[in-house]
Amino acid sequence: MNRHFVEIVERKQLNSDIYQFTVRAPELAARALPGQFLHINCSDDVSMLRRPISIFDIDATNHRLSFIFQVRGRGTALLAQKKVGAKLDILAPLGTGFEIKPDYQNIYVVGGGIGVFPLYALLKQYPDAHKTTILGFASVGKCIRAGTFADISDQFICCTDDGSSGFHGNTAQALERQLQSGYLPDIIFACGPTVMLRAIAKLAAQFNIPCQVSLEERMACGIGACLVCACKTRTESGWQHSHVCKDGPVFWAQDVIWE
Amino acid sequence: MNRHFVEIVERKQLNSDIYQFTVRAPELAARALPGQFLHINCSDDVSMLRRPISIFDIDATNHRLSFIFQVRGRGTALLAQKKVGAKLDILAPLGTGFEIKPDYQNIYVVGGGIGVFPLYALLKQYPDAHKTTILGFASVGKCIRAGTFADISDQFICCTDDGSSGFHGNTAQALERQLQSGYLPDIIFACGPTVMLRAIAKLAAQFNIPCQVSLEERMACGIGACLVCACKTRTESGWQHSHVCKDGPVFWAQDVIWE
Amino acid sequence: MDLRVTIGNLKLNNPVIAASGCFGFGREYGEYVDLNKLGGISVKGLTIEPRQGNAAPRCAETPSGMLNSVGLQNPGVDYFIKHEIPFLRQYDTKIIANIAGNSIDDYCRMATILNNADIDAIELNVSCPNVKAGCMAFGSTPDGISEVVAAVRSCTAKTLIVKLTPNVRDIKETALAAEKNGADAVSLINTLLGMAIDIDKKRPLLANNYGGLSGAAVKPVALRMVHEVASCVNIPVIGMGGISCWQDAIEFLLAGASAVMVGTANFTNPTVTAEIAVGIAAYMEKNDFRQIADIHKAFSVNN
Amino acid sequence: MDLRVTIGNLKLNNPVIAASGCFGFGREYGEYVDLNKLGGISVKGLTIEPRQGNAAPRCAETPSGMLNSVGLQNPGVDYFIKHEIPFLRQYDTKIIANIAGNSIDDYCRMATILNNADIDAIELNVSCPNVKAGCMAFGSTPDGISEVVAAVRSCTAKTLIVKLTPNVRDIKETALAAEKNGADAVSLINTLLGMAIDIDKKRPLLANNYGGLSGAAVKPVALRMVHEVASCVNIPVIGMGGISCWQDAIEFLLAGASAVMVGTANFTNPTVTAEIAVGIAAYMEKNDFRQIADIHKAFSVNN
Ligand SMILES: Cc1cc2nc3c(=O)[nH]c(=O)nc-3n(C[C@H](O)[C@H](O)[C@H](O)COP(=O)(O)OP(=O)(O)OC[C@H]3O[C@@H](n4cnc5c(N)ncnc54)[C@H](O)[C@@H]3O)c2cc1C
Ligand SMILES: Cc1cc2nc3c(=O)[nH]c(=O)nc-3n(C[C@H](O)[C@H](O)[C@H](O)COP(=O)(O)OP(=O)(O)OC[C@H]3O[C@@H](n4cnc5c(N)ncnc54)[C@H](O)[C@@H]3O)c2cc1C
Ligand SMILES: Cc1cc2nc3c(=O)[nH]c(=O)nc-3n(C[C@H](O)[C@H](O)[C@H](O)COP(=O)(O)O)c2cc1C
Ligand SMILES: Cc1cc2nc3c(=O)[nH]c(=O)nc-3n(C[C@H](O)[C@H](O)[C@H](O)COP(=O)(O)O)c2cc1C
Ligand code: FES
Ligand code: FES
Repeated sequence: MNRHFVEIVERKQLNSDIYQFTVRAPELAARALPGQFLHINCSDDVSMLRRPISIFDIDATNHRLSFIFQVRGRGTALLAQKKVGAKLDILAPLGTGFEIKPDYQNIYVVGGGIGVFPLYALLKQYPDAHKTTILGFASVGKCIRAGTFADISDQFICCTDDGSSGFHGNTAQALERQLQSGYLPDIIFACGPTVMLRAIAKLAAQFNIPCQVSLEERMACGIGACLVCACKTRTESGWQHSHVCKDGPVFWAQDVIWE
Repeated sequence: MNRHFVEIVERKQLNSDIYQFTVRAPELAARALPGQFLHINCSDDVSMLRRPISIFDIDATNHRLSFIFQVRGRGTALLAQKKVGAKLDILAPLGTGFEIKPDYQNIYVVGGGIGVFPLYALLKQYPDAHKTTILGFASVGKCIRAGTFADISDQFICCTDDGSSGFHGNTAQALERQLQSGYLPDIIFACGPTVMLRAIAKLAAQFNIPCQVSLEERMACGIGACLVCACKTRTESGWQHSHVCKDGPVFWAQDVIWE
Repeated sequence: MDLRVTIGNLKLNNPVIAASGCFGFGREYGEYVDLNKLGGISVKGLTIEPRQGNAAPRCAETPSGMLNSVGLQNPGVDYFIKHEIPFLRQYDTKIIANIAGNSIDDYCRMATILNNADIDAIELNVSCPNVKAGCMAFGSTPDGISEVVAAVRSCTAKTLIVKLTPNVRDIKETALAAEKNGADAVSLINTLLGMAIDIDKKRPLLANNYGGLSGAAVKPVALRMVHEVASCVNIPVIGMGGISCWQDAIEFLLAGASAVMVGTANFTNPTVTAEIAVGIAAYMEKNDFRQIADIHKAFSVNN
Repeated sequence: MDLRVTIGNLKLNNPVIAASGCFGFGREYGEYVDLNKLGGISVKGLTIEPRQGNAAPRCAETPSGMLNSVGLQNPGVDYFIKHEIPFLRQYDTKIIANIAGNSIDDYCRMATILNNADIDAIELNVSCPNVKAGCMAFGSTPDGISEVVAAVRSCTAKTLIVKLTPNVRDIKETALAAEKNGADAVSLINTLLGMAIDIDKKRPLLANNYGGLSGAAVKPVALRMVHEVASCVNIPVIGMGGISCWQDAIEFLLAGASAVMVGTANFTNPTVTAEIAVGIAAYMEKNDFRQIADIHKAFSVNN
């Protein structure tokens, strides 16, 4: 059963509009995988659709799971108002997360904006690998949880579009510079805006590095029933519409047809 | 200007589903009249209509105004969740309240269910008159603020449909018995369900006593613009649709055409 | 930046108009919002004789919307001319007389009377779903529209706006019929016919059984219809249906409306019309648009 | 108390059916709700060949509703028969095959194929607004309906349910056309054609520009149409459109529906179908109704 009524045990405001919630969910914490998401009912009103939010951290020992979200519209605004002790109605863990192969020794994770969050749980899966994290934000003020990522990474590059901190430029530029240095990773994991993902996928192809990307699409059911969350992917004979909520959100970059 | 953003300064739960809210509203408290109502925005969502709620008490000295409401549906449920300190967006004071003539010496007020609330502010207008209050509830458990009404009345009759307290029967029966005793009041003020009002109006006509009734109708604008809150009233030449929100909620009983 | 819009001979200071039936005769909202801030006011639907409308209940709340079955209660066109126009004329806003009838003759008589009255435009309501005879019956077919519009056109030189019903298969047809027969503009949408039932009483909630659905719930349908109509007629389109904030209004202006009307949203937010006008100006500023028409010019459909 | 309902040869354990396109092929919801608790499942709209549907975005949230423009993505009728029917047959619920086509021939070929398949009924989708050719074009006029229904009727002995579009002037006409040409039942409403615009991008939110509106927002329109149709046809009516709780379902049953379908509400509440069945039983208990049909018998309109 993937429907859970979980209690909010911690609520932190990280920024003017970004929140981290931690919920108690023993069964979920035991089996959720990095890259999967929660489909959250933000309102008492059944006419509001659920909102998909990635898993940020999985703490199986303490039966906890946390997620970080930005207030964008009505649903996330309602979510942000929830208090510790409140119960959240979620469907989880949903979707196909990152494919985690033990033989990756040198991994790169690249995240942009609110797309950085699912990458943390992923990094935790590789205690022994050499991990390079490249995160991109609009400006230093928008950097979220940079310290948390830096701590868990062997190499950490923070990019800002306006150069207010770290690398002045976007994550693709930073990644390109890294790759040009000659040391190529076994895998690139990326999550962020489509334009960024497309650029990362292109670099991965160019340098011949396997790459997984986590896509976003508007969702209704979240479980593969309504078919609204289509994305174009390659098949042997041509292309098909896969579904981000079920076949994804994580896809192999070479399978995605960017439009 | 009849739109106010007023602060909730007190919030009491009177019963499993009945709440009394007090708001700070100096200007309103100075000019609101008994029988007028507040049109309350219960939700952040503009697509929810306002809810009309009568004024229970007016405290001009302390700049306060209070109202009592029962949770029925979605709007009142949201209202009940508001906390002390929150701001309420209200249109008030709306409508035509009770016509208060100083020469009424012997007054009867008759209220049923949630219709009792507007009668309290009214009774306070008659410190010197002889006041008989007849309130009707389904059972003793539903009696709300009976003590408050008893204290301010010279004679207080509480009726319960099931006889669990006071007079066993409805307010019209209690009123009839009172009137039959021979001492007739100068005026009857009544508020409650339509069937009750109709019965009271009939008795008032029979005993030839002036009578004012406060009606309820579903509302949208609350200010006479949309014309949805129609009630049939007598005119010289026949009848017309008056509007509860503006011409009422209080009407002279003999003007109302009960259907 | 210029918020002005011209529709026929109707020159609006801004494209925000209060929708008929939702704003009384203006005076009811006068103490809540500065009427000078509105482009125009379409008054409550007028008939040749005073009407009492339908029995109560006339209103039911529905998810993000409401049903009404007022049924054109109004004091009649003569009363309007004598008692309401002088009040409205105190303000720097335009007066649109919304008229409804049971017969072509009714419409023509009113148009003739109003032709000499101090109003700025006539909005032909051939789309009220709440009256038994006439009205929506005319508006539901291109033939019905053609007949009534042609007849009214010959009775008045005032700017003639034809208000369309959404309860049709293809609203482009009725819009084109209005245009062809002399309408200066079309306004849309009127309400969608709907129903609500009281499951305890086991009867329809409205005394009239059916009523007209309005409010945010209908916005997607209204916007689609405005886009369809604006894409096929050459006269201005006034868009409405569920507009509750400036963002909603912008959607309609992008889709091709020259102006918007705001109805149901006034009930919850009595200053919504003025707020929308301010929001439109801010959006234009941000996007460097100089005219209202620039908004639609920046719009393109996906292919 | 008996919750069973018979529609043609379709015998439902209770009147709650999952609506087409909102419940996949049942298996997607199987872990959230006990499929044995559902009267039936109308599967995702099938076409003769597999289809990929429209480009994304295909979904936009609207006030109390949503727009979709999936455009009938499905694996084709053969795949359905081979891979989905066996799964569904494990459950004590009825299988309704929802079919859509570009041409009369498409519909007939599918009906012929399905006639020999292990399904309980065919739902003829002549009301999908999201495909360019066919489908809603057939369903929008009585003539179109007559032609396709008559043709399909001659290809299958299965219970034939015709799904009607609300995007018409008078849904009674299309319902009567379906009845006259051999439909065993009608189901309504499919989605209302709508639109949403991204005011930053200045383009329609859906890649397909228009989409179908569903969810609570449309309930008043759906209920009115179900009442109109139930009042004029003699075949069973399956009501849907915005049903989100048992109270909504009761409104449709009071208005004359013999069963209900539930679509969009599943997305937020995946157990809503089973909850509705329980709620209907409790309402019947409270009102001393013994059959589903008693609900409508207790209904009367205001006069
Ligand atoms: C698989 C997945 C994982 C995500 N993980 C995170 C995360 O960890 N943290 C985070 O802050 N955000 C995340 N998002 C984005 C998040 O879902 C949207 O920001 C959110 O749905 C917006 O809802 P709203 O109520 O704020 O906005 P509204 O504008 O009210 O939303 C309206 C509708 O559009 C949908 N929508 C709007 N923006 C997006 C978007 N970018 N992606 C998908 N649907 C959208 C909403 O779900 C809703 O149905 C994720 C999205 C997906 C698909
Ligand atoms: C002039 C006036 C004074 C009132 N004073 C009080 C009061 O002091 N205390 C109190 O508890 N109640 C009072 N009511 C009744 C109160 O307005 C309704 O109980 C309330 O609107 C129900 O809203 P809801 O969200 O709970 O119900 P919902 O069922 O969600 O309401 C749906 C719609 O129906 C309307 N509605 C439902 N019931 C009524 C009703 N009885 N009268 C008018 N509209 C209704 C709502 O306003 C809303 O538009 C008064 C009503 C009127 C007209
Ligand atoms: C209570 C009410 C009364 C209405 N009366 C009229 C009317 O008299 N004439 C008319 O053309 N439209 C009338 N309408 C329709 C509105 O003008 C408008 O077309 C419709 O409500 C959609 O816009 P909205 O969603 O902004 O309200 C009325 C609507 C409501 C809600
Ligand atoms: C995402 C989605 C896909 C749909 N696909 C189909 C379909 O394939 N065939 C069909 O007949 N109806 C389809 N519908 C329409 C629904 O079956 C139903 O008629 C409509 O959504 C109204 O009901 P609701 O408000 O309960 O969702 C679809 C609806 C949605 C929301
Ligand atoms: S959201 Fe329904 S299939 Fe993906
Ligand atoms: S509620 Fe609008 S006129 Fe009374």
